[in-house]
Amino acid sequence: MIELENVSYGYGGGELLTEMSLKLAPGSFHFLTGPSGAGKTTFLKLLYAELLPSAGRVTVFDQSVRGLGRDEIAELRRRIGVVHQDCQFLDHLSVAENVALPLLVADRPIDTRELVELLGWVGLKGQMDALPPELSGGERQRAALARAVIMGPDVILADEPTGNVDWEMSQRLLHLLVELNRMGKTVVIATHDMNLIRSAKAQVAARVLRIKGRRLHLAGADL
Amino acid sequence: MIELENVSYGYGGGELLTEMSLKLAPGSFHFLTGPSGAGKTTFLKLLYAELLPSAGRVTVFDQSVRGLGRDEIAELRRRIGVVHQDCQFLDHLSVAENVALPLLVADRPIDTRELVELLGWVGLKGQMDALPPELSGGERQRAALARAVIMGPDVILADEPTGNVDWEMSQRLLHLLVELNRMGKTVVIATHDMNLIRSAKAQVAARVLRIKGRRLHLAGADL
Amino acid sequence: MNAQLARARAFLTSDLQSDRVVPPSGFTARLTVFSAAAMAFLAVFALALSFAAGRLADRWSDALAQSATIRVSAPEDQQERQVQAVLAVLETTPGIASARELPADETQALLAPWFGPDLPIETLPIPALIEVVEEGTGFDPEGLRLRLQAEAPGAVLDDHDRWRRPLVAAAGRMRLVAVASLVLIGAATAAMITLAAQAALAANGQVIRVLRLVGAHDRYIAQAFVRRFTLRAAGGAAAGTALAALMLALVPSVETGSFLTGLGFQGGEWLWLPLLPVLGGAVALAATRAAALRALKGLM
Amino acid sequence: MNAQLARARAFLTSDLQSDRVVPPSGFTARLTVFSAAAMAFLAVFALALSFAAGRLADRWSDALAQSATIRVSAPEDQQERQVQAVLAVLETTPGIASARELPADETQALLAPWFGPDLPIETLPIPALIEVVEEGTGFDPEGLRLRLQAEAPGAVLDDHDRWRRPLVAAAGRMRLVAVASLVLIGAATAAMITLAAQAALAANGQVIRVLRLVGAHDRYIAQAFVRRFTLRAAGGAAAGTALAALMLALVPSVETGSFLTGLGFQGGEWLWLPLLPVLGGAVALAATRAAALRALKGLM
Ligand SMILES: Nc1ncnc2c1ncn2[C@@H]1O[C@H](COP(=O)(O)OP(=O)(O)OP(=O)(O)O)[C@@H](O)[C@H]1O
Ligand SMILES: Nc1ncnc2c1ncn2[C@@H]1O[C@H](COP(=O)(O)OP(=O)(O)OP(=O)(O)O)[C@@H](O)[C@H]1O
Ligand SMILES: [Mg+2]
Ligand SMILES: [Mg+2]
Repeated sequence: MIELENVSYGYGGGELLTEMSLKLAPGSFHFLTGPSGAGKTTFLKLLYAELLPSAGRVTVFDQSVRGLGRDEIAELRRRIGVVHQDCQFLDHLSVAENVALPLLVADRPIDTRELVELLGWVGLKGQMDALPPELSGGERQRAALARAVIMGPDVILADEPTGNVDWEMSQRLLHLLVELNRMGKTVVIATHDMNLIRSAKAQVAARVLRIKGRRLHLAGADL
Repeated sequence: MIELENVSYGYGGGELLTEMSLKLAPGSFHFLTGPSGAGKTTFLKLLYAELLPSAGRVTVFDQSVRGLGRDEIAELRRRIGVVHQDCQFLDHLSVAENVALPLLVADRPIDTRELVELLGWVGLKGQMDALPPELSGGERQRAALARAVIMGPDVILADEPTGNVDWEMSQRLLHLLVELNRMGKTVVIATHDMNLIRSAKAQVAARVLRIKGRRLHLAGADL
Repeated sequence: MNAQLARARAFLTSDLQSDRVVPPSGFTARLTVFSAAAMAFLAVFALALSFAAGRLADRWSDALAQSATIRVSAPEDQQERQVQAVLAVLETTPGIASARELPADETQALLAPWFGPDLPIETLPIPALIEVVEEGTGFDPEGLRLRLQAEAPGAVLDDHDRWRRPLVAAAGRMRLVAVASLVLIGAATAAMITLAAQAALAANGQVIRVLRLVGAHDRYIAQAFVRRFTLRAAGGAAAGTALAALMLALVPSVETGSFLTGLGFQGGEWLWLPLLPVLGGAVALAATRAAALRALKGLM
Repeated sequence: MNAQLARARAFLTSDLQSDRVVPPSGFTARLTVFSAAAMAFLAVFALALSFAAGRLADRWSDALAQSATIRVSAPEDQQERQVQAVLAVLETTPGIASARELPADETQALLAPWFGPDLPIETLPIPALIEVVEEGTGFDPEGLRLRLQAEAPGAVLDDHDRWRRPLVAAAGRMRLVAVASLVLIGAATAAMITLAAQAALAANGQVIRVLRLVGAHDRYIAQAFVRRFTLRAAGGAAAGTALAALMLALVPSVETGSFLTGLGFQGGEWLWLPLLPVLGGAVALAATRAAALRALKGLM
């Protein structure tokens, strides 16, 4: 699905990520942890080609991202659902429209019933017609997650999707992601929340990646 | 310090918070919890007068906020340090300048040594000259916390200040807040992180407030 | 051709869906519309001024140029012969439509301002006056003078050049000023629309980022902005043009006789007006497209 | 007085610290500067045109109005008496600077275009011509005509009104157009600066919010924006004005004789120019202040 070979990246002042190699198999479930500022968000950005590696090779759906044109990258993003850490929306459109935005820009039909069901899953049925600036922090994260999965993407990358929601809601969101994973989607979640990782491990064969000292490690069974 | 008497608030579509009464004594330490969307952020906004109650009375530093002029509200905010959930900065100024911003607008001298020490405490010494958009999610939260405490405020209100940082860092930030509390500052932290609350209770006489069903409850010793 | 037409129609009507992704309004939008309108308004007046100046220059040179006078004063016995000689010369001079000797009563009328109406013209040794009507192209006064000197030494040509030259120069300068301000207004408008488009795109950085991240093609994003801005600029310019045209059409044109001309458009000149919104829209299209693509290039 | 001066100085130099809280640049900034410059540039030309038109109107009416002619044609024995009567009347007519009977040679020069230089003027029964020089205020031609009729029935006043009127009207209209475009340009500039200020403030919503939340006074926030924008608008207008003035000063003014006038400023007219940046700055100050306070009112 997604493959990294000796990938390095730096924003300019020295390398941040060094010689990372990884193969995300279809249907796998990964967590990504590491201290704040370690490069988790940066790592995810490499996976959906918002950043290009300074060295090494990132292959997504069997294509090297370096060789892709801008339109091909856009197409690629329709197959990867991303929950960004700073959930940004179009502030002039309603929550429902924002969640349906990937369908709109891809010119696909919007199934209203499905949209409402999804909004119900993330607990935003009541906020459907609200504007994004009227949402609470956790509601924004949930809307972002809904937007990430509405296209039925092959890969879901979620950056700290439960940082602002309570425990019950985070379990609910995790359950949604686990369900999608069971349907064959590849899932990567960057998080600090060890409890979330533990409770996921009870439901699915999740592996934990850790960024430490600029390198990617596979965390042991101690988690 | 801050007192609420029968305070209610609603954004328009019905009441969100109903008849809340509370007295925050000087030097007290409170946590505020509740499900996502319960109104924690709204509650904090009432405390620093970003919102005025639809009913009831909020008294800050012995003054009813309803009677305050705009300049008096500005003065009041210099005595209350706030970490907003959506940490916003002036994107064209460096992190150090952003952290020192409250001093700048209050026309107070900036003690560079102290500023650097504070940035060291929140682990941002290396990012001093970076611009806010170059920070990671957790780094933003830490910068926001540093900005909230630089004026030496009497009250510190922190909205989910550790949602994006790892466990070690959250302990470090908690320690900073506990230290300030020991110096006599009043602290209120809105958070979902039960572990954080537990570890705080080991260090300080913290009380836990919970918003549930539009009302404010004092959580028992079960936490 | 058909494909182009279809594209143009899609551009205008389009899936209004895709337009919604751009925030509907805001101050930069109003700024664009207003700038386009105000500048179109000014441009209409500059255009009118330049047309009027052109007409004025034509009239002034016409009114004065097309009549020259030749005065023949010779000893009485040679007078008639010299008049005939002059008329003969004039007949073979290119650029002269007709020439005739003024009869006594017309000479009298001409002289009335100086001598009063009762001048006994027959008894005076006054010269004969020959009125020359030029063709549109005019004639060569120096050449004519030389020929007259040879054929009729008593003949003096007065082509009113003295009067004509400064007036024509004045009208020409007025027209120059009008055209220069037209160019200035055009350049300023183009720059303003460009800057307004860039300002709007800069203000909509988040919109562009979000759209790009959810998988929108560059084309789709640029198009949404381009359509908005083109329609705004063209609409604003159309409104400004219409308002100015209305004002010009309604303001009662002071009746000016043949010597002056009204400020306004005549006949085919009106056809220039629809050009203004088209130009405004074209500038907006190019500027927004460039700005959008530049903004997108910064994002992967 | 002293306090105001101190405030003004603080406004200009100020703690540059506080200015830094507003983002330094961006497209709306450039837009403001450019609009101010372009509109000032246009305004300078409109101003120049209006002054030139004014001068033209003055000259044309001067050139023709300040000399009127009175023709006295009476039976030979009464001629001299009537001339004296006319001169006497003129002496007591308000608005007339001087009057004199033209001597024979001057009359001859006047008539030369019609009769050639050899006219034996003494032998002709031509009328006496009296040249009248008006004072600046002019005289009342109808009143004079009536008085002349009574005192010297052979006297006819020709005040060249026929020639003067359309030319003066033309110059007047030109001036009207210039003044109207000046007003239009001023209004458009004010609206553009206002919209640009509002656009910039809308784009800086986050800056205002952050400043307000860290305890900045409204005054402090508004001031930072106001100073920025005022200096930008004034600076832009100054640049545009300077450029236009330079162009007007450098473009070689075609020598035009007494009948026409160059496009440009003369003497005290230059003093109008510094007004443009001041006005631009003032508009920006008022607009930014209003927009900033409005934006702040939405925030607690
Ligand atoms: N655009 C940028 N320019 C320069 N440096 C950047 C930029 N974005 C991130 N960084 C730096 O790179 C480092 C890693 O950032 P990243 O966002 O990947 O961290 P993270 O692991 O996601 O942290 P967090 O858990 O706090 O979100 C940080 O130190 C950050 O300051
Ligand atoms: N400006 C607003 N206009 C309308 N509704 C709003 C506005 N701000 C918040 N709300 C609504 O009020 C409710 C409470 O919001 P608030 O931000 O206080 O929740 P919260 O407890 O902080 O949640 P979270 O833990 O997710 O941050 C939410 O349902 C939200 O949608
Ligand atoms: Mg991150
Ligand atoms: Mg909240």
